[in-house]
Amino acid sequence: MQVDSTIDEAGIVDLASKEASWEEVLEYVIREEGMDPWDVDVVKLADAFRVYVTKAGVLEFKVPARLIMIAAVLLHMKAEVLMWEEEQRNAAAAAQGPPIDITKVPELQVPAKRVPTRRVTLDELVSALEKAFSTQERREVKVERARERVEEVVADEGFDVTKKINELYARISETVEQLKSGTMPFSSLVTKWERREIVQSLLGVLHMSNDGRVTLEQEEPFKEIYVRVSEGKEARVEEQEDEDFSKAETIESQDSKTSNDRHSKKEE
Amino acid sequence: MDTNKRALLEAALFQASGPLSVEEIAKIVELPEQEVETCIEELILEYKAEHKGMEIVEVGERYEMRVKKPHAQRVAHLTPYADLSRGLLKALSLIVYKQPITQSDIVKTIGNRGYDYVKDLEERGLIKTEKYRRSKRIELTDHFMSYFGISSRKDLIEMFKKQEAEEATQANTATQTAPHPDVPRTEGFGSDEKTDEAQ
Amino acid sequence: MDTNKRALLEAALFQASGPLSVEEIAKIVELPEQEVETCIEELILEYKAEHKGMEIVEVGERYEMRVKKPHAQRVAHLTPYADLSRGLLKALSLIVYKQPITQSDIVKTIGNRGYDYVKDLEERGLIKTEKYRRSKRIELTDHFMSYFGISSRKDLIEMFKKQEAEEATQANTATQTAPHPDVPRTEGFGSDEKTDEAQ
Repeated sequence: MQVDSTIDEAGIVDLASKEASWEEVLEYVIREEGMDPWDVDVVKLADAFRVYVTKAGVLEFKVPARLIMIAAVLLHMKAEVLMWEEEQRNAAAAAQGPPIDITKVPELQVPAKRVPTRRVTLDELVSALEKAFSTQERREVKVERARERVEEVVADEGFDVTKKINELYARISETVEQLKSGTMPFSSLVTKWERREIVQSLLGVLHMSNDGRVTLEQEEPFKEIYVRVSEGKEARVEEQEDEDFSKAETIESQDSKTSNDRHSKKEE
Repeated sequence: MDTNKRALLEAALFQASGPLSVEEIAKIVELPEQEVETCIEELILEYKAEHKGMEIVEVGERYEMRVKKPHAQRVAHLTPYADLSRGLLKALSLIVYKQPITQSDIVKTIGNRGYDYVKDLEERGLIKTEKYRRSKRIELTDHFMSYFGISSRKDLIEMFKKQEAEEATQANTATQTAPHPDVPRTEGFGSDEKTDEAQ
Repeated sequence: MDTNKRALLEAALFQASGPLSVEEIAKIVELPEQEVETCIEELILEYKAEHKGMEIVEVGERYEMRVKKPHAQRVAHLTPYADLSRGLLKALSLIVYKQPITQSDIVKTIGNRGYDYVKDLEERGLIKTEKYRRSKRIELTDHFMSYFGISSRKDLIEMFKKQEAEEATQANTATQTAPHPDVPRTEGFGSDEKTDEAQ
């Protein structure tokens, strides 16, 4: 695959570190740079990102999030194309009847007819506007409701995230020592399986994971999350927490939102 | 004739997607039919002037405004489907000829490009598709019928024969006349031949 | 201007399904662009005469022949095709509703077709765009206002709100009203019906 465009995988990583959203990065790469998304090598993209991480002293967490999204979207697109082609091949093979002799088919001639058009009326515009408005409104209401639900839980006045972390960490260390596998399921950390408790516990483990004190594994979305104490991190205690928190703040609010959605789904 | 009515009559002929009867015009301009006929006669004469690009013609007791023949070929590419490539036309002909037909049949006949053709034709509103087993069943749209004036294999063959006869006549008289805008286009006319050769 | 060229130029404006650029016209009439511009100016003046039913208007640096506004409503029913397809109208209403809006916002809402819609609407002079960060910021033009016969976007939003309020009242009284009789369904030819309905 040749690439005519001036941008390469490293360029994409560079863009992702500057742009506001992954959509804008992809849009720019495809529309403005004329790069065929098919030509983006996801492996090279990962390599370029590794180089970027090594070079960058401080890592902003939004950047990897954006890049993972970009790589995932590209991978998904490629998979879709391949699957579609496969499906079509099967369908073509299954087509009924003998092949048609195309030379026997008379060729259609296009009439050079003019197509007169009339203006769109103001009424038509207003009703189109109405449609756009109601679609937009529905979308906004949905987002707003989801946001409110999360805020309600996160902004619980009695909730102290530091306290929660200490409490969770103590329980994790204690339990994991007894377990041979070295991991414990997140669900067993949640004392009462209801939304508030789930979100607050998840916030806690996300903070710890962000600090590198634990690692989190989830094989499939909506399935169990496994918590493992990171090696050599047990000794690390609370002193550092405050400064680490400020760094983690931004990414945490986003993550907790999505996780909350997943878990509330699980509840249902 | 009243200036305003004359303008309205002209506007109607310009706006109409097909020939208009005196009756229809009379309704629009709110004048008795006889008066309308007189107005049209005047308009026809006016448009006969050499500097006018259009003409008003009578087709089966109806009136139509259209491009004058000598200019027709030069502006034919401005019509909506003048840019259909040979490949697309071939696919479209196949659909008319063999309908009902599925996407897989098309691909079997003209190769993998068939997928793109079906997608393109659908986007242009000439065909519509519907999921059928593991493929798509293809149908012609009303818009296709009204624009191309073809609804069946029979129509297509008839049009094809007419076309061949015309070409034979033209070849015999060996005169180079520009085809009428309503007459199906002939070989090598405009469009993107290149796209097809690239296949 | 040469009689024949003038006729050809007029024929081109008549035949085209959308506005034409000076460049396109120049290619057809085989004259330098500057000369074409002079010809068009003359033609515009000629068509301004009261007895003419059509006018030639400049939209976004392109020229279009269309029915004069005072006659438009009386002859609109003669064609099933609106000059803006459903998709274009959708994009346009989104712009009216959300202005100021960027091209990426539109693409986010209506998909990749959004790029084509923005380009088309700009060519028709209904919107103007300006580079803004990595996207384009879109605004309505004066031509948009005159096309719909309104003086500001505020008027439009007000109209829309009024209609909404009316509908709310109607919904309360539980009456089912038929759509406005004067408004035929927008049906841009060769448009992207499928895409729209799929959303």
